[in-house]
Amino acid sequence: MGTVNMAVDFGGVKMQNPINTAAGTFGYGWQFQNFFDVSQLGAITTKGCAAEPWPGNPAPRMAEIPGGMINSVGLQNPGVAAFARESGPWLEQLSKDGCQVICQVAGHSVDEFVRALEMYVELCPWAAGYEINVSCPNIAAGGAAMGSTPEGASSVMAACRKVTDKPLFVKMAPVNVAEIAKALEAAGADGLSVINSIQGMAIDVHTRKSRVAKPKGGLSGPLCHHIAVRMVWEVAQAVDIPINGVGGVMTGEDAAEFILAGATCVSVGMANFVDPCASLKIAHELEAWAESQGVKDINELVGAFEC
Amino acid sequence: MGTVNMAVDFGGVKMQNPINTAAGTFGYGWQFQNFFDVSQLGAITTKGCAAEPWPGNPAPRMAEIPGGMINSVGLQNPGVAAFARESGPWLEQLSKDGCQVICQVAGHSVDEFVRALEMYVELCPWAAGYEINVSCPNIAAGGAAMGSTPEGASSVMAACRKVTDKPLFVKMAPVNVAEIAKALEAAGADGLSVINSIQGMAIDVHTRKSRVAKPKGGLSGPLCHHIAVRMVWEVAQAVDIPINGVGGVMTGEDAAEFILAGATCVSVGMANFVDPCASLKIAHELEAWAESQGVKDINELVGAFEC
Amino acid sequence: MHDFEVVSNREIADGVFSLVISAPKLASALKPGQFVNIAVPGDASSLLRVPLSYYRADAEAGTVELWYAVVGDDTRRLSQMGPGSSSNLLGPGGRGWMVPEGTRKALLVAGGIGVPPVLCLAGMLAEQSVDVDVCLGFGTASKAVGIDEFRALGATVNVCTDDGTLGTHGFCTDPAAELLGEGGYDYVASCGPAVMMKKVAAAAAEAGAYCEVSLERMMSCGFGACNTCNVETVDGMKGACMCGPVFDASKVVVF
Amino acid sequence: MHDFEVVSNREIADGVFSLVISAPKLASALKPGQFVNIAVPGDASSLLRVPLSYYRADAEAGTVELWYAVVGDDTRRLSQMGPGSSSNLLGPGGRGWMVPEGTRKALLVAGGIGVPPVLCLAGMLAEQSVDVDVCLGFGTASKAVGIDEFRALGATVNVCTDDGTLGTHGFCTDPAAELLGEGGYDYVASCGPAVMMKKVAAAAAEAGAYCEVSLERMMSCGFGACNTCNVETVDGMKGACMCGPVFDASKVVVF
Ligand SMILES: Cc1cc2nc3c(=O)[nH]c(=O)nc-3n(C[C@H](O)[C@H](O)[C@H](O)COP(=O)(O)OP(=O)(O)OC[C@H]3O[C@@H](n4cnc5c(N)ncnc54)[C@H](O)[C@@H]3O)c2cc1C
Ligand SMILES: Cc1cc2nc3c(=O)[nH]c(=O)nc-3n(C[C@H](O)[C@H](O)[C@H](O)COP(=O)(O)OP(=O)(O)OC[C@H]3O[C@@H](n4cnc5c(N)ncnc54)[C@H](O)[C@@H]3O)c2cc1C
Ligand SMILES: Cc1cc2nc3c(=O)[nH]c(=O)nc-3n(C[C@H](O)[C@H](O)[C@H](O)COP(=O)(O)O)c2cc1C
Ligand SMILES: Cc1cc2nc3c(=O)[nH]c(=O)nc-3n(C[C@H](O)[C@H](O)[C@H](O)COP(=O)(O)O)c2cc1C
Ligand code: FES
Ligand code: FES
Repeated sequence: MGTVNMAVDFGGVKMQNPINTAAGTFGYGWQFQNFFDVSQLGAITTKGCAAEPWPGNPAPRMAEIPGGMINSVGLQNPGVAAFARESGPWLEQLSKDGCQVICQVAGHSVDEFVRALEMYVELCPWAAGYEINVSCPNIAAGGAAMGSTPEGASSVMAACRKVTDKPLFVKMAPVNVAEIAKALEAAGADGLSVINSIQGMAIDVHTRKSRVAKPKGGLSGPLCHHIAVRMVWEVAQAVDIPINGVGGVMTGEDAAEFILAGATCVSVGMANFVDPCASLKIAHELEAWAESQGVKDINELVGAFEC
Repeated sequence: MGTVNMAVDFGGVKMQNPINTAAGTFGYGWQFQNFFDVSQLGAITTKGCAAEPWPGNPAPRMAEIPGGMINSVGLQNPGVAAFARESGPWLEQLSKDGCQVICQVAGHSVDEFVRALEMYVELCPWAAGYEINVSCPNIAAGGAAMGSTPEGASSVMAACRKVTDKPLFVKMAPVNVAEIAKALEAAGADGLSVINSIQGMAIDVHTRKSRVAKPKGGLSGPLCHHIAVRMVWEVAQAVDIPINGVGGVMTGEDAAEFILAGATCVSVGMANFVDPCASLKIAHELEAWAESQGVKDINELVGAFEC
Repeated sequence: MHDFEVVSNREIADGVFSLVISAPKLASALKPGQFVNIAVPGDASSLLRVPLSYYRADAEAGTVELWYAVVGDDTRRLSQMGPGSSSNLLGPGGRGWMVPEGTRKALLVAGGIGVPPVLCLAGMLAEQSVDVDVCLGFGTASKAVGIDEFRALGATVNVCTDDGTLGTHGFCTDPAAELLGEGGYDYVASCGPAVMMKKVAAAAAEAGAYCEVSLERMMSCGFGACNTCNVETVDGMKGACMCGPVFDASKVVVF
Repeated sequence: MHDFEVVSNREIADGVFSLVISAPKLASALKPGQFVNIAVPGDASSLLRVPLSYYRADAEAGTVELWYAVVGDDTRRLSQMGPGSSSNLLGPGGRGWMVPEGTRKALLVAGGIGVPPVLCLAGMLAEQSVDVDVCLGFGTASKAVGIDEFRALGATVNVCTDDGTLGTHGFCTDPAAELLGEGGYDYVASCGPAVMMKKVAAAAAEAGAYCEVSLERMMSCGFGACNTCNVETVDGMKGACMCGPVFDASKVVVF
């Protein structure tokens, strides 16, 4: 262990290694404490919270599909205040133990995003940064629709930028990423998470109904991976701010693909459900890969894809 | 057999059943003649041909990935003239035997599309219709870039409309489909094929190079399916012309999902490689499903998704 | 997370298997009504675990017995795991049955593959000398499981089948409602199809008996991290994997 | 399409397996240098077939023997198919070796898992009483296959390993070039890594000997429908699955 420097700087968030977790797939972190020592991860991103609690969508919220899953959670969350109260102490300790905590911000409108971020800044000062989720496929307003245009996405980013100087990231919808990334960079984003789940539909052909609560849901898992790698590469060509690669990371090699395509850090999502220890395992596999590449520093491999 | 009417009218192409094949995955049809009686399919769509022969991309052109494949064929084709000469007689007989033949048109510019279509109209009068491919992810000009905006896609469609009154379809790129579909309908398309392969990237993390000839390639297979179903549904909400559902159809139930989402016919792609008899098998499975739904006519199930 | 080895895996009714696994720590930790979340290896296109209630655990032998129906890909692959093959599981998951202290007479209503957690509960109630009446419903005779096991515990068992091939022709919610109408039950528990549990809950409420139901939800994680297993209750959305799968039926809005 | 049943499947060198299948019609149809395209069931995330050359076919017994290296998921799953298990394959695929009439002396050069189609060819040449010299290259001794089989056919065999653990330390293209320099060969055939075949082709061209190579390409279909198996030749792009896998080396631009 330890011949390669694995520490990376993700837009001001100093991570001891490039492994992060994808919002909504890692709860508030403590759900994993009985499985492994979470403080060994580079960062975790907590499930998006809004200024007020959201009930989310009715059941069924999930269906398994080949190579992944479709979800329709609809950003159920207890609101920032309850989150800070219930999960804050554990997360604050986690960040002291070396794992950075990025808190995700949810909202239905620019104002709601700003309100939620203000509450985070006040109630969760231990957070290393905040990720603005303008790309949830499962909410009517403030989700993917808002994040799918340069104007919509950057209006949220610009308003949030006024709230804090702390690192601010945007979770991007998987559409038109290069152009939207440029707008987000211009609006002051410190980094970009690429990509959120892809809108999909799964129909039960016997009942003729959606297999989840709404017609559309968000697709996660390996099926997203090679789409996400392409989008990370497109964003890396378009902007200078760092990228968090998200989508279908199951192994260290999947993470390595993101790094080569230009990601500074990588988030593990659905894999956390398959194996609760996946993120740590992937961190180790990524380090082994970096060693096999004969580098001294993982940063040498960021964007090292040859074409 | 035969309690449900399976015949459909895809924009003027009268198909004996809704099963079609996806361009580029079924050669020119005769490659399958030793495996099964191709004339039992509703239609086949032949590999895209341009006015002049194209050499396509260098090797490697394909890599297998979980749940699918990535290809970088780059529309290698012998040109319409050689196609008509070499495959025409077999295809003409096929259409006499009851399976409609849709010929795909390739080009790098509006002019090239028009030239190729003119040649088809002259040399392949037996074709039931033509599919304009404005969405190949693997060519520099005239591919996905052109098909990814309403203006680009509809400019090709409008120019081709002037060439012939025969059924003209457009193979759509998997981006912004509702808006582009409306533009294509306005430009005179008789139907839409939704979707072409999704742009993706697969990196060999040991060599740091793309696993196919170019950085990006086109993703096919089950991994596309639930994205494609969603896009078919979006297009069905947006336009009145019929839809050909394409993407990850491996079973009759996958085809049924497209039908419920609003597709009039369904194309089998990568499945043809896995099992050369897949398309016929899927046609039978689709019929069995239609029977299980207690309808007299498969057309009752088109768009019968309940939400 | 527990590694386990398959001790036996055999079909006990049409499409229903009994799986006995060796997992010593788990065997002594499980409580009736809890579940495990099993990784079924072999197909990288089907990744999520399979949540299964357990029927009985033998702390001394270090074994756990589960009954499952083959309904899809994962359970089909599970049914192919022979003795000696191994995998891992997460558990114990969730909260089990919370039988009120002082319970004297219980009515248990189970349908189909809802039997195992209810049979497990019956075992516990028998140890506590609670009087147990049972109503069981199955689609058809060939799919019936657990009848002998309930009887062996001393329970009075009413069997119904949808097609009349075994016991009474009809739904088991009818005899259950009748029994509840007769009164005397201080505890009712049910697991089976949603519509069945809803009817049982209504009948229990009418009879004034405390009723618990074990709800099924699509679970992505099984340990509180994903919010996909939501149950709408009068107290808001609750996760079935942590706050359930057993719920106080009177609090459940959507079964 | 042929259904087949596994007769045996055993490791004959480190990571290299010999698979014998029963497929009577196929066994009498195959010609040296052709291939089959095998469906390896079990994992719905890995769908495409595995193209494999064959080593020998026994028309009477109705069996075909293939040698394959375990390099990834599909070949790993293939190695787990025990006797009696079954699947299907497409074949015979492609065009085999086209040994010119009147060939008297041949040089065969094979590297690693390129051995089977070359060994198959050697068998045919032996029947035709062609003099055969063979140069074989392997990464290391534990991965060597076919040496005894070539010798049993009466061939003179030169073995090289990259690490010197068997035969000459170095690449087998060196003795091959030497032999070609000595002259007398009217036919050269090669299968192995691209760089090896390229060198052999160059040496053969210099010596004025007709040379064929069996090229490997990623194949999606194996029967001419997909255009993914392209080989750049002086006559344009050719599909390896129909116009190959064996090509006249002098026409190949990219090996
Ligand atoms: C807490 C809990 C305990 C359970 N206990 C048992 C048990 O003891 N024995 C048993 O046989 N089954 C039990 N189940 C159900 C079991 O988990 C599913 O049958 C199994 O996951 C199906 O997997 P599959 O891949 O074979 O089927 P799939 O192909 O995934 O599904 C087949 C059908 O079952 C439905 N389904 C699948 N999983 C679930 C689920 N979790 N909830 C509701 N519907 C589902 C699907 O929608 C589909 O209609 C339990 C489920 C939960 C949540
Ligand atoms: C005509 C032909 C004949 C062949 N004959 C034999 C044979 O007799 N014995 C044998 O062991 N192998 C043979 N091969 C190669 C064999 O098909 C591959 O090793 C196998 O498909 C790998 O499958 P996998 O899923 O295990 O590996 P994957 O995980 O798919 O791949 C592992 C590695 O092998 C590479 N690879 C996989 N398939 C191919 C291919 N078709 N061409 C080039 N590289 C590939 C991948 O890029 C990767 O680097 C032949 C290939 C062809 C085209
Ligand atoms: C159950 C579930 C809940 C999710 N919730 C959120 C969320 O709250 N915010 C968000 O930005 N993304 C959310 N996502 C998307 C993931 O963060 C991630 O972008 C996506 O799943 C792709 O990564 P994966 O393939 O590794 O899972 C959720 C995904 C799942 C499966
Ligand atoms: C090898 C290969 C070649 C293809 N060539 C074409 C083509 O020439 N024209 C086209 O419109 N689509 C082409 N496609 C895309 C398919 O027609 C289809 O849209 C896509 O593969 C999704 O369907 P599937 O998942 O069923 O394969 C090609 C796909 C593959 C795999
Ligand atoms: S299954 Fe994930 S929270 Fe309950
Ligand atoms: S492998 Fe499909 S054309 Fe050769």
